[in-house]
Amino acid sequence: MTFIKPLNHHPKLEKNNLGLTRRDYEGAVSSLCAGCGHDSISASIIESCFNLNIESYKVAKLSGIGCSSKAPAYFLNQSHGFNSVHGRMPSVATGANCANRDLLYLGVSGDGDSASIGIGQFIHAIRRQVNMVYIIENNGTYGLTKGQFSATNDLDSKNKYGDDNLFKPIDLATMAIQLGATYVARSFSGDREQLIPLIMGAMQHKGFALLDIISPCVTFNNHAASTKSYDYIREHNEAVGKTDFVPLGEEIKTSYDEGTSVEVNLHDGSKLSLEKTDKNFDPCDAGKSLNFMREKEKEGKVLTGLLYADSTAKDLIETLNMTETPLNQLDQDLICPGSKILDLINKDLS
Amino acid sequence: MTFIKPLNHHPKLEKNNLGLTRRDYEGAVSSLCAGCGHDSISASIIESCFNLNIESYKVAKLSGIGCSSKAPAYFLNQSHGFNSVHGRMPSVATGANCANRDLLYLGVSGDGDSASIGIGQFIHAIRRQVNMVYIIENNGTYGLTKGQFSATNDLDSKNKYGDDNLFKPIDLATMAIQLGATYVARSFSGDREQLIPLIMGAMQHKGFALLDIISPCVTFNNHAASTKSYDYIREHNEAVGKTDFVPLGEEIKTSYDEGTSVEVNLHDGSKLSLEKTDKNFDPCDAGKSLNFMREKEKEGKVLTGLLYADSTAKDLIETLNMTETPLNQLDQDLICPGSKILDLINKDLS
Amino acid sequence: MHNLKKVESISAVNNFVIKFANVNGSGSASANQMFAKAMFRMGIPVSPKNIFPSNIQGLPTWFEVRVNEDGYLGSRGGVDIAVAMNPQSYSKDVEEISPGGFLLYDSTWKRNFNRDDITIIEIPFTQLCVESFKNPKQRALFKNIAYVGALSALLEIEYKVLETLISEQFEKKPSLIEPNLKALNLGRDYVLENLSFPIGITVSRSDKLENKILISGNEAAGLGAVYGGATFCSWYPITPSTSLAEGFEKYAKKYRVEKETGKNLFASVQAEDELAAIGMAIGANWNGARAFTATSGPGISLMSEFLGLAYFAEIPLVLFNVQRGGPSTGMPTRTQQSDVLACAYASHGDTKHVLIFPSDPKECFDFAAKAFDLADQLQTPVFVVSDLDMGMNDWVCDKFEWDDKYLFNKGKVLSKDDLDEMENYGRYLDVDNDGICYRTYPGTHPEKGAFFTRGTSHDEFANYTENGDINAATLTRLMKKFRTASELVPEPIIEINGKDSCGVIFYGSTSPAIHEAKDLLKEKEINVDLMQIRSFPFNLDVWEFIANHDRIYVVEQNRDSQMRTLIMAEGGISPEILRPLVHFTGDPIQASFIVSKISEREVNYKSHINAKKR
Amino acid sequence: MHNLKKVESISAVNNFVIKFANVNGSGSASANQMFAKAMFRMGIPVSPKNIFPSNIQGLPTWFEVRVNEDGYLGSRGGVDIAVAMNPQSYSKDVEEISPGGFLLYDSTWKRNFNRDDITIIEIPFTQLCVESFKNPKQRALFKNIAYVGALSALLEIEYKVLETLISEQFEKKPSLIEPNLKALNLGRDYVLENLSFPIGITVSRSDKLENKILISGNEAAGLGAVYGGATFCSWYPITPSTSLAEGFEKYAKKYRVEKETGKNLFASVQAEDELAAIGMAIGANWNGARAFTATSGPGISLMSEFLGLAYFAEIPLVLFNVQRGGPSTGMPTRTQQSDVLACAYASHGDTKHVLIFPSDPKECFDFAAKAFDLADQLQTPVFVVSDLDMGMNDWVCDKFEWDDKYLFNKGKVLSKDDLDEMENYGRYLDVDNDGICYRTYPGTHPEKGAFFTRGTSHDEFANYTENGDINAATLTRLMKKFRTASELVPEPIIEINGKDSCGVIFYGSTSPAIHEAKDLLKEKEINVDLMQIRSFPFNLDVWEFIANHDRIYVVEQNRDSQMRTLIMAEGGISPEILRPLVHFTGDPIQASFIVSKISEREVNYKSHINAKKR
Ligand SMILES: Cc1ncc(C[n+]2csc(CCOP(=O)(O)OP(=O)(O)O)c2C)c(N)n1
Ligand SMILES: Cc1ncc(C[n+]2csc(CCOP(=O)(O)OP(=O)(O)O)c2C)c(N)n1
Ligand code: SF4
Ligand code: SF4
Ligand SMILES: [Mg+2]
Ligand SMILES: [Mg+2]
Repeated sequence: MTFIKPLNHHPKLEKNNLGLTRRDYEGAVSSLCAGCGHDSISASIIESCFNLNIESYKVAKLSGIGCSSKAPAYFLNQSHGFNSVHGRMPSVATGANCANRDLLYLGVSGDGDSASIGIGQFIHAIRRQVNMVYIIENNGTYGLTKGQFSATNDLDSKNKYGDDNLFKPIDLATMAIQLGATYVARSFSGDREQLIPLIMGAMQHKGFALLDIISPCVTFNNHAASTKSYDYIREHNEAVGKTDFVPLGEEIKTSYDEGTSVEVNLHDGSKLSLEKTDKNFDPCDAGKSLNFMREKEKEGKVLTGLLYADSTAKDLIETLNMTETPLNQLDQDLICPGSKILDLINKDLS
Repeated sequence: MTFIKPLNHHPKLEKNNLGLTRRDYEGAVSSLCAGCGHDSISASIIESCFNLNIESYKVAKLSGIGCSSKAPAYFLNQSHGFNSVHGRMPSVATGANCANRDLLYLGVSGDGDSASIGIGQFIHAIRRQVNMVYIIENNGTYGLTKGQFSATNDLDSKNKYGDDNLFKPIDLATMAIQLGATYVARSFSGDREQLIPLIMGAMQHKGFALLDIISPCVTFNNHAASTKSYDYIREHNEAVGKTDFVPLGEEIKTSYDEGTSVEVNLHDGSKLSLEKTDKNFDPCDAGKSLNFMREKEKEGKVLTGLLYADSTAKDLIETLNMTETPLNQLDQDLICPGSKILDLINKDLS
Repeated sequence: MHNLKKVESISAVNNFVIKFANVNGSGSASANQMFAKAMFRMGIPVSPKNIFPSNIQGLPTWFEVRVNEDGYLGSRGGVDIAVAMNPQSYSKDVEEISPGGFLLYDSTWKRNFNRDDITIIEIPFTQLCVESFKNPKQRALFKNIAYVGALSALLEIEYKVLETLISEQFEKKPSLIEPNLKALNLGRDYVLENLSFPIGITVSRSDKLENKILISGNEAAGLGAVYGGATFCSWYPITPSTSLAEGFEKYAKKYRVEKETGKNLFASVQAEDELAAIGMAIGANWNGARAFTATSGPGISLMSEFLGLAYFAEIPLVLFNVQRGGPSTGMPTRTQQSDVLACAYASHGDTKHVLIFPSDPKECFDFAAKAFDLADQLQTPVFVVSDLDMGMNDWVCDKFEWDDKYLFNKGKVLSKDDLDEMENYGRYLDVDNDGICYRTYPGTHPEKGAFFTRGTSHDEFANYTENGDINAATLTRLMKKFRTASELVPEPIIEINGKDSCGVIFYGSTSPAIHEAKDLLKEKEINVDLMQIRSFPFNLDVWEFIANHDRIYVVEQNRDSQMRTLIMAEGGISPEILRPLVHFTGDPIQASFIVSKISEREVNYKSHINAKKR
Repeated sequence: MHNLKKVESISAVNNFVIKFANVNGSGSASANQMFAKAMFRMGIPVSPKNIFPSNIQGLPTWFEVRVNEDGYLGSRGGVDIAVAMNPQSYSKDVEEISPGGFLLYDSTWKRNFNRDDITIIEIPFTQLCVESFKNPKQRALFKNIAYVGALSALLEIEYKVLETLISEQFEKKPSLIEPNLKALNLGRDYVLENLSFPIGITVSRSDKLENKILISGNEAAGLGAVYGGATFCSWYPITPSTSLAEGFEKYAKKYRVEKETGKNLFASVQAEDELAAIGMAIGANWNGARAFTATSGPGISLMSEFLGLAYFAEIPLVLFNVQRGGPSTGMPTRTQQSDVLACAYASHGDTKHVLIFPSDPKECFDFAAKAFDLADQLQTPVFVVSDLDMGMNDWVCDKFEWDDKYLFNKGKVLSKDDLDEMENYGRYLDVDNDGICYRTYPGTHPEKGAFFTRGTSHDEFANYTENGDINAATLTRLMKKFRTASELVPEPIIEINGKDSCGVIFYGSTSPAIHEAKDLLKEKEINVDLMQIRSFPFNLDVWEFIANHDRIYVVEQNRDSQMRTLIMAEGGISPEILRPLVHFTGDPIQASFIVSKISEREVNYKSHINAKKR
């Protein structure tokens, strides 16, 4: 049973601009359950990095604790990884980001990791506009501890053992928009065509980019009464439209009907082009976007796609007015004021 | 310098239905700075309890750490109080609430306490719909640690020393509505006429009631470049309307123009009646309310008053299907299954 | 059974180790458990241990069962029979088998294992199941029952016992009984028809388990909490403590629901994290309910701040720490006793906490119930410290007992009437001179007894104070309370086995290995006196035992000899007397390890003494 | 000066304690500081201590200044001169004055103090200020400067010195110089015109402070972090550590901004809590920047989980713990040394951390800088453990020094070239057999050197493992690293003062009291040998000192003798040798306390020995 769609006929050993094949972006063999949504997301991350000609060693992979948080071991072998403690990846990512502004920070977390123990750090990483891609592999359950409800699980949805979930879900994408995240998308691990451009867009975005990806847990939350099962999502998924990633320099090929198409500029000059399915939706207007999400939620739909983007915001590094050189590369003579100045300070203190 | 408005000519020793005077609801002498907004809020709490004929000993006062969290010592001397640890009042209140469903739980917190270290607990207390009044004495600063910015401080507002705040604020009222809090109001410590009915309404509400009360810190955040100063709030305050608390049995006296008036039913049969200033606003529709708040925020206004209410929701006690008797009063023979059952269990295990 | 053997096959009755090697998530657990339970039902002491990865599906996982007529139930080491169902781990599994041992594997895919010193038993389980079952899920699942069937023939397990177990297990889904029996017979019949049986290792009905039960420590502790009157549980999932909270919920749902209304006489809340879990438990205890939380290592760290609050504000609290391999996330599915110091001194500032150490599920049950009394009596956090080995594995232990005349001791709590009679109530007045003061619950009295609980320094009336002398007096009283605690906590179990014996101190799940080691050492003419520590603070018996020995091995499953540190720090005991004997791989400690360490050192000691004498 | 005195007035030059009693938030701080600084400028050793409430405005607050020509600068006890400006605390303030002492108060409202054994000096400060200033704020504020002016006449403080201090203070707001001088003269002239002066206590220029500075430990540590190359600070406000992070920021803003661009060569982030603060610092260190966090007691508890991660994953980290009164929220504005155990063993599982203990602001500066080298060399958290007394009060100490030839030691970090030359890189390979392995920073090499950092058990190549032996080997290597650490950390400072002397072990801010006590004991013919412990793990010198003494007093400012526990646990030291001498009121320990405790016990000891001899 596999949910990974075959990639659009790419021959396995195709090379990208760096001369690398997809294999070069792989990681260790996954120890997740066969069919776990998280593995599909890993595959999409690999594909995105391949497409974007990313140098793995300039990526830092960070995570908390959980099945989802194990995932970074299963892609980008040449990247440093940091599997930190439960729910605290955002702070580690923030510090790492400040220490070296030149890497691409890829955070991977679970719904337990981010919506419960880690929600404070999640919120404050957004508030600070840490320049990172933050992926939530959202399965509505605590996979690694065997199937307890997570805080993103829907009210009255049931667990594997038939118990009702008694509490309303926290919608992390809504929360992120509300808090000023500058790139927010929701997607589904099983829909790689939608997911890959969204990941690519997030990687090229400057600032905090959230991807809330429904990622079914085949072992604990894929039954009939679950609202995070493959079947449920396939049925209730409603995309805001079709998203394409348009690399720097390339032109948008398809011309959409007037009013239905939006372009989102990304930091490096590349673009996301979105063919909207609904005129009322506008991913550049947070208020409208939130309303649209609320509406769709009422209709019982899971709205996916690029929900909000703002490519003009400052990231933390800018806000803190940091030097261009990564802090971890500053020479001693730049950062140690030396004895002469110490003499002056001594004088002031006497 | 005092910011406490004189109460509407109540003679000091007036008695309520319990035969108690306002003095009976007082606490220790405040050690907060003269003019601190928190003291005004304490006074409004006293007034509300007096008005509602509350028996102090059936109230539990809970708080975290901060100037605001000290406040519970300064009202309701006959109530048990619990000054817990920084940011963790919500969990203590949740446990206390489960142990004895019969008390009124009054949580008092600061913006540092709730929006930073405590935001996770804040969110999850809302999600669980803990039956409590949660007051945030919001001054945009860390009073007790001497004036650092808090996470509710507005972008580009300045601290006492002239430094810019670099980050966007977290709006706890918006967040609470988003998360499903069933009673959400914003008010201003200096506006007791608005504040008292809102507190009374919160006390009669069943479920999680949030009061986000702007409460200026005269010592560290009351300067010209602050957006949480008395002057700023007085200028930018825009009320959603006039709120009256209508006790059980009494009729609403004023008849408002059609479309401008809303009634909110409270758990015990009392009501809040709201004369709205704007027809577009509806405190019973979360979506509309959020939009209205967003709009006013854009206009640079601080929207105050009852922002959202839903008196139909289940609270945690109901959700957990708990017995009517407070758990702390259950007799041993009800909770200890005894030796006969243990024999059966032993049999099952052998 | 068609190999030529160079080594003689092991031959034993009711005394062997069998290890099942499976794939995680493949449904082997219930078959394996059935095997263990069958031993139990035949009256033979048995100790099954799950050796599982921190993973959900697809990785190797093992189930090791020691069967021992003499009742030695600690981990033994060595494998006499391997049931190898996972090609991923074949090489390791086969290597582990003792010379003369047996290998049973799924010969649907034949293999050559390069071991001519063991007996290889080939049964094509997959093939048999494919032939007998249509549903692919069942085909996979029933392989497991089939090997139990095969073993029943090979080892002479009473068929009736297995049959009963199956019908009990599927009491509520009777349609499953028949296919399970079919699978059982599939394996059994294959042996009966194709192989020579029994093998040299067999089982035979015994009578060693009268008044015994088979249960995990976590389930026992969860049940103990129900009996101890806990009405509120707040917890956050973490291996290996999750099943404790779940155990509480399971029994509470069964025995704690109001019949008339269907309403719960308890509440259990899955918190958003450990800080909230302990905060809720503190709030509930403050409010007079018996409340607890359960966690493991990382949770203890996260709960440190709140623990200091409960200590200093004197709020009862019961905390179960089911220890796992540390430090950090460490080895979540392995066992250790490495949180002793973290618990004893949890939180900044001068703090000391009461710990109790159960050593088997019976004590998990007893101590769980007792912990609530202790916490209420002492108005302080009480940690019940167990570990993964005892918490998650089924252990044979004595039946649970309950005295219906026993009344909960809720400690010093004033009622409305008490307050009415009092002149001058002070929350922190040491009226009885035992360091323990009188509480009131919120809502007790309209005018009297209210106070303000706080983690800041306070005087005897719970008022905030910055007076250093008053605060020092509070801290000193807390030390007095800790001395009072030493008289209330469970005393050690001491066993004196001769004159001039060396002492052995141990605690918790080390118990079975120690008792076996003691007998083995005796065979080597080394007598050891045992002291099983069951609590901190230590009571007088502990100091007396120590004073009566000139050398004591402190056996622990951690690197840093943490209990030894506690003993030295608290008792002013000379370090030369207390000799660390530590094991910290994360696997349960074995008697043989203890024997080798002690005998080596005792031999040295004796030759040293003799040299002196000469 | 119009009282009849029964007791003779105290008469002293450069040797007294003066205590200013003020109202919190009334602007007295800068006047009080000016007084202290004036002493310093006159070359007289001085130690000001702020005794403040955990409150912002309106409560009593005190500023106690000891002036001591001999350089004894620990808290002394007793008050020779009280400047009582707060009627709220009059009774306490007046009571404290030693017989023969002086009381200066604001006689705008006259009082009768019922003490005829002290000299009462009445100056109507409020009235004077009301008459001289129009602005109500200034009227209130300038009372403070006025009493400094009065003191300048009463004690003969050099006027010029005060004048200079004022003009320096308002260098950037010169318009304020004149009114301040006016206020100064208001008090001064009142004395000169109306009272007899000087009083019996006076000051006189001295030369004891050559090469000395006056600074708080927190500011010194913040500056030390700048010099040590810290580029990232993440912190959460908490008394008394806040001013350390602020100190770092202040100096970084001054000396760490790129001239050409105005951009910062550092970053400082106020985190949302302590868990985030340490997480950020760990993330930055992992990524190769020198990063730290600063906190106090409750923060240590909250950081426990992350500390275990940094220990086990071997990530450098510098953590400043400025200790305050515990447990729990405790006494946030009082001093203690009660987090020693919480730091040393922070986190669950087997963990041990490196601690260094500065004893004055000079060491705060030095150790702050050194901590970054140590953390990088050892790849582990390094705690700089100070306290409120030394952290928030200005102390006289040696001038700071910096050797421009000194190069940061970044420890074992592989460059791209290093990696190119390597065959087989393993993050946790103990290549040098010192327990310390080689790191790589992310982004170093396109193909080599990447690894996966984790808090779960791992092998030498940073791969996840559940193999118990491998994990035990890692834990054992970490012990080896800890031994290596003992060779790198600051050694103790030992002072031997005679044969057969008893030993005294102390650390941190206890230093001034100890040195005074030593001299006082000598006067009583009790010789003590001193050892100032400056680090954990302990190095050989520590053990040698202990071995050379048969009785050692371990002087600590906590209840539980925490350092003594550490010494016993780590060194296997006999407890009878180590005698606890503790003080834990939250006020700084005093020489007189130490003297009385030691002399009492030494007298007992000697009579005991003599009895034996006889
Ligand atoms: C402090 C702490 N508490 C609890 C745990 C146990 N734990 C491990 S993973 C996990 C939940 C993971 O859920 P989620 O983040 O949704 O990841 P998933 O496994 O579902 O992908 C928990 C509670 C832990 N490792 N650390
Ligand atoms: C764990 C912990 N961290 C830090 C502190 C220090 N602290 C005390 S009060 C406070 C902030 C209070 O701010 P806020 O909640 O806004 O209250 P306010 O004083 O402004 O009313 C902080 C950080 C603490 N007591 N505990
Ligand atoms: S348990 Fe669920 S989340 Fe974890 S690996 Fe398996 S399918 Fe994925
Ligand atoms: S510091 Fe600010 S918040 Fe605190 S008491 Fe004073 S005015 Fe109020
Ligand atoms: Mg999940
Ligand atoms: Mg505040």
